[in-house]
Amino acid sequence: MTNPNNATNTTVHSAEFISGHALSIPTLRLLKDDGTLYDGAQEPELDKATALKMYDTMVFTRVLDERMLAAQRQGRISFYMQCLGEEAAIVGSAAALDDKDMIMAQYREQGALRYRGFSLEQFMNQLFSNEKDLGKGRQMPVHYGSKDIYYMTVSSPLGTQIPQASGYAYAQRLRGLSNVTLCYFGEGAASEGDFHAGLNMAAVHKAPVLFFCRNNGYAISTPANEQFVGDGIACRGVGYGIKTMRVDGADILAVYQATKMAREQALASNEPILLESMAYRLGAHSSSDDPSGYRSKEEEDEWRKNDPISRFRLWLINKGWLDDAADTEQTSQLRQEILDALKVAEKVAKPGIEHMITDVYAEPTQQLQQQLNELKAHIKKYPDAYPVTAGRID
Amino acid sequence: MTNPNNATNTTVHSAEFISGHALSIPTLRLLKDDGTLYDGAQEPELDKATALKMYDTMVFTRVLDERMLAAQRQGRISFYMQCLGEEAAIVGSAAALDDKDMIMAQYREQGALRYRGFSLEQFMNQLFSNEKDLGKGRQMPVHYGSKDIYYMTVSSPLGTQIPQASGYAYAQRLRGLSNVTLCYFGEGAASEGDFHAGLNMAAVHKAPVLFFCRNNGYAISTPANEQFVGDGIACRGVGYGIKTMRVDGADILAVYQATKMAREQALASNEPILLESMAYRLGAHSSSDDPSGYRSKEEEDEWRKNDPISRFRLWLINKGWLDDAADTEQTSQLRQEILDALKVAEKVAKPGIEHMITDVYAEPTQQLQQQLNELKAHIKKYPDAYPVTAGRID
Amino acid sequence: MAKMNMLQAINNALDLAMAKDDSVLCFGEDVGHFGGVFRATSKLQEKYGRERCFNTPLTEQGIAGFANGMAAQGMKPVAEIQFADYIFPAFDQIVNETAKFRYRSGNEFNVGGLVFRTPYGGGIAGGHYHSQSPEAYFAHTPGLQVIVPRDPYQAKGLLLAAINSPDPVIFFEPKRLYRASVGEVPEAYYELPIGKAEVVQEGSDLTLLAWGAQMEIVQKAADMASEKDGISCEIIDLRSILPWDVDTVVESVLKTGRLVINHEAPLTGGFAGEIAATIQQQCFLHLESPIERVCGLDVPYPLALEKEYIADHLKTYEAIVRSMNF
Amino acid sequence: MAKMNMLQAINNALDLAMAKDDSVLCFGEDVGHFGGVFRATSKLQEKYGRERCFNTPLTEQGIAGFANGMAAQGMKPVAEIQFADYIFPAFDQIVNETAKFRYRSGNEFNVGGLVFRTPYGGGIAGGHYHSQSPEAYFAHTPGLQVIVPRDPYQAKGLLLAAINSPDPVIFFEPKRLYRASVGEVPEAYYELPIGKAEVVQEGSDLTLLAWGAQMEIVQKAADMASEKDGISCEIIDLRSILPWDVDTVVESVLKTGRLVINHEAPLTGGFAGEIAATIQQQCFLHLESPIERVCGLDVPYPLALEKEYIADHLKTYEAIVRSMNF
Ligand SMILES: Cc1ncc(C[n+]2csc(CCOP(=O)(O)OP(=O)(O)O)c2C)c(N)n1
Ligand SMILES: Cc1ncc(C[n+]2csc(CCOP(=O)(O)OP(=O)(O)O)c2C)c(N)n1
Ligand SMILES: [Mg+2]
Ligand SMILES: [Mg+2]
Repeated sequence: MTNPNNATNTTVHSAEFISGHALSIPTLRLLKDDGTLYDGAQEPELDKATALKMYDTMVFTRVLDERMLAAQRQGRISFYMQCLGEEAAIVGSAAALDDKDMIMAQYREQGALRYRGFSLEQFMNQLFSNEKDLGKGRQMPVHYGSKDIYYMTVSSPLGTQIPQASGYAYAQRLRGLSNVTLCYFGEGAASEGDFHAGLNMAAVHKAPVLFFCRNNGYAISTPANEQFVGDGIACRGVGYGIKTMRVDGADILAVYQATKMAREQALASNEPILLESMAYRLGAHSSSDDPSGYRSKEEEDEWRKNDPISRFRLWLINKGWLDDAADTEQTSQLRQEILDALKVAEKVAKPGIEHMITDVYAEPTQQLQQQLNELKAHIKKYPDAYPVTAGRID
Repeated sequence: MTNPNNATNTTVHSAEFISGHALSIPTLRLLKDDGTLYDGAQEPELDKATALKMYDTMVFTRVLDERMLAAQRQGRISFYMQCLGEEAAIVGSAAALDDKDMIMAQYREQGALRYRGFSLEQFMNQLFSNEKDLGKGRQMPVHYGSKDIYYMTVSSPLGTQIPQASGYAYAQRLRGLSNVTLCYFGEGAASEGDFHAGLNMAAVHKAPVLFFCRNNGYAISTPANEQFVGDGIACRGVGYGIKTMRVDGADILAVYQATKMAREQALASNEPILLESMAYRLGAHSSSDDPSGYRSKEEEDEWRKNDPISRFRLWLINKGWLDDAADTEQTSQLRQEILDALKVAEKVAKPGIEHMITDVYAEPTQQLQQQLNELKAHIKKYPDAYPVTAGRID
Repeated sequence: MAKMNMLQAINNALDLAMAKDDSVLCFGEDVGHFGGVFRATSKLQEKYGRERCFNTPLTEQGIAGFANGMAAQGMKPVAEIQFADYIFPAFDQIVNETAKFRYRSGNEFNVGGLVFRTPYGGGIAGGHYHSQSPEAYFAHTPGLQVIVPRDPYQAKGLLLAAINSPDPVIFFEPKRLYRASVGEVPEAYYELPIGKAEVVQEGSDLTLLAWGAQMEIVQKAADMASEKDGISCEIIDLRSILPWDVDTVVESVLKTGRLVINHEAPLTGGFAGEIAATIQQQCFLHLESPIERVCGLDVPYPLALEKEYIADHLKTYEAIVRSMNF
Repeated sequence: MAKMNMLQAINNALDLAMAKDDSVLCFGEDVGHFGGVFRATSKLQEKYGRERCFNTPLTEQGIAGFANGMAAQGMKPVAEIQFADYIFPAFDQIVNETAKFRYRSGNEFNVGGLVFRTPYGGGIAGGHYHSQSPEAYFAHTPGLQVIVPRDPYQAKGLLLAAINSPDPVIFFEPKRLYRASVGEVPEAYYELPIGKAEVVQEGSDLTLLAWGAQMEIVQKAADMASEKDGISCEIIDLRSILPWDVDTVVESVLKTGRLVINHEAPLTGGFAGEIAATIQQQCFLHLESPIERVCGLDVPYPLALEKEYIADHLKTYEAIVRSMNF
């Protein structure tokens, strides 16, 4: 008998459940806390320049996060989100890509932007929604994006980028490009229907997309054990027939290695891969959040020991690639650069009033043009009420 | 280190993918084609009366389907959907339930209605959308439902009943009822985001719901291998931490046994269970469909041999519980009854015009009342144009 | 009476409803222990247990589907959608399921008792994914009730009425007012009527209509028109968007002959269109000037230019004057 | 020229677009080998291969998300939603993503070239899940274009324009006319303008406005009014719901002084409200009678009482007479 149901065709004659935890997925870890490799672990191929770029990017992310969270506390920007604790997951995966692989992020992946060359000024312009922001000041802070560096503009609704990544990667394949799409999302976002749709469609239509789930233990206040019952997110791979790997998200070598392998596999056989990074969201969810209401300081402290940066730093020092003092000096210099850039960006004007209506359509419709004209006339009549734009209307 | 990621906490030091087919799920089958049991198979506890009721229900479904498809061809009803090939899956599962377990169906599960006591007249009234239809003639044929027999009214949008079943079952548990909810859906509907949401929520919130997937090989014209890549639908259970069983959907004893076990387990430990029935949609998708455009007669013929009714029939005859001649006589009598009922129902009047606006809200709003009044006045003015209602307006 | 802000009034309403009726449940993303990102469900889990007040996985379609099923069983689920901007994944469950549950079954089943609470609206530097006012999407959907309260007193009374309603309700909460709006609220249980608008200020020259957070704004515009031009505005809070109270608006416009409608959502396809269409029809011979709509521009809600975007009191004042001088 | 029904015209448009441009793809449920449940994509897989014309898994939100991603890469996906009633699971992807893609990124990315085709409307004994006309839900969403053709010629020209548009389009196809509407259609490539209404019959007494399958119905009503009462109707096909052609409607109403709007969707919150609100404002002093709306009742689309529900030619005729006799 043929089997049109598209499933295993073996028969048993006594009734037994398959356990909901029939599949147990281990976590790849290469680096020990002390920066040496585990026995039997193989170091990924990584030249010094790349390794240092990865390290610098992690540090950049860490320092930027510190600085901008402080800026938010001072009321200079309205909102911020840190990557704290997950820097290795982001930078390690981004570093394993080709520059023209598309990245579709959730919001906590500033390391990937930086690795691709997003400049300090570009970060600042977005954070201050000024007229130099590539996004024209239309979205909240941390919603970065840049066509030039193949980084899709971040969108707040969770999970929506997942089926989009499948479609994007399908298009890459049809165009004959040797590129994949990397799609980041949280373990919380993985509960959305779009996750299911995106993974299944990628599997069925052979889209070379790397689904990179950042399982960091929390979705705002909701702990992972109120988010799902299965074995993390990785165990869902088998539900879609997708090759899967789980990786220690605080171990940048492991993340790099897993992502490299995933990329090669995805391109070699035109198929999606699911990666799950296990790390911990060490900071608050966002500048609007205070985790003390839903988790203990002890838990946080425990995880603070698991710092992805110091682990990699030790490895670099062991290798003789990093000089402790020079590094410390460089970091304090970076702090100053960030502060300087911040001071510049916050003084840049906001986008002009015409950008109220541009980009809704490729060309503003007649109705929009008319709404803008009326708005301009109104602002001219009440300039004091609209200080941001009033002085700049022709 | 604690593990807030809610997942396996074992480590490996060399990178390897978990295969997308790491889990292979066998199919439970008890009855051979000749109506005898496989070696080692255990017969479920089933008394004669229940067994015969199951058989009668399957036959009823089969004969009703034949007759009503013909009625559709004659233009007497507008639409119809058969259960052909899946009768055992439906009746076997429905028979394993308590009368007060809620059933939430997709649309192809008339056997479950019948098993619960939905009368021939009730079927007919719905199919003819007449004024005796419990649904007041508002939905297309086969969208049955009845509060009295705990059968949720069918709704066309696919998959929507899945998270609803989780919510319903959660409420059953909170009320302290010893009842489960059985939720039927197709392998096509399992691609909807609502599937993902429904299974995950049931697992997290410990809702005693039996998810019963009818994997019948097709979603209209789309074969299962263009619907998913994984091992059927059952392999998704592990993604949600849900106990799972796959069963031959043409083997009513296996289905009965699996569903009974699932029900017990769900109630014992307040958890959802996933069941996957492997059978074949032998008929067209619906009366609007012609499968010859997308599958071969050979494939159909092959599967026609796998008839669920004849397999069970042989078992009953082997047991001495069924008399061949009496059964044949009974079936032809049933045919006549159906025809008679059909002739009655098609002459029953359509619902009155007031049912245009009832049940939109518990009480019609003032606006609706006014819309109805205007409509009545209009119909009175043009009675010939609205023959169904014109004669009956006060 | 107690002084409460809007969040406290909502929390108090939920608390009373849960105390009064075991079948009332609250859930949604971060709704449990944490009490919701705005703290509207604060302490409810502590008081009523994890089974009646809980976190859900992050899936709005799941929340809505779960709520539908629960309500069909006879429970009264009060489901929170964290931001109204994130209600769209639940759109099918709400528009095709919630709204049609009773009708399609011929009243065999219904989801009365179901309430979706969700914070909506702008003015909080939220950009287009934390500022939307999607009431018009739902107002085109027979079977739903759609409510927007303007202050703590209204919020409590309307929410209690919503939970007690035999029909499903979408309850939009003006998040800009969550803490900003403070007022006297009776501590006991009370309901305010669904489907009834309220004349909050009588006037003779012009009818000014709005709902939710815009009520403050139109009041300011009316005050300005009164002070600067001696114009007497009658101000109406629509409160229920669906079903809406045509009679109260008609009565007012028959008296004033002029109507200005204000809402936050974009102009095109917004609910002001429905109101204007109905009123021009019912008050045709009494209208002394065209009905004016003061709304958001037809663009996604912006961030840096939020102030310019908003249907503020100055734009409303201008419309009042325009209407008077027509 | 060739005689085609609407399905053939649509199929022909897709065929031409795929032949002309490699980046055009067609997909959706049953769209591949089978050619779609209505056969609109018939033979396209055979001609252009399984990678450019294919079945998708059964997930509208997935289809829309996939299409968004594909279009962001520069492809021109023409995604079919099997029935407009099933577009709601994709609502978030369309309203929050498709519509805002260009704006939110400051034009770094866009999904121009993306078209959602979907059969809409009643009159086919489909009940409330195979009959809906959801255009108003989308018309409240800046960033989308919404189009409804009335016949094969229009369908082909507008669909080709949609695929070639730099902005995403929702293309609603009146399924009742798929086979019923037959007409002469040029075989070559041509486009019809998006955002432009068409005066399909000039007249002097009253403007009659509709779109899609209702065009037939209003024509019948106009003929009846002409024959029975000598009323001269100017008939306009709106064609684009978003952006809509205010000027053409205003110009007509300035001439006739009267407007009757007809649509299939329920009255409340339907797009006729937007049109009436705009026109009463722009033509206030020229209106000789209230703008009339002839629409579906505010109930889910029924089955047995479909004939009574529909905004048919008799109801339209009555509105015309009412408007004339006001
Ligand atoms: C559709 C949708 N629902 C809700 C939200 C509100 N929200 C923003 S972030 C967040 C939690 C996300 O958690 P997770 O996916 O685990 O990512 P993490 O923040 O841990 O990186 C929520 C609920 C949203 N942005 N979109
Ligand atoms: C949301 C939604 N999308 C599309 C459809 C149209 N449709 C009706 S049945 C069907 C196929 C369902 O296949 P499956 O779930 O496998 O069930 P089967 O018909 O095989 O029993 C489709 C696509 C629908 N009813 N609802
Ligand atoms: Mg997380
Ligand atoms: Mg199927």
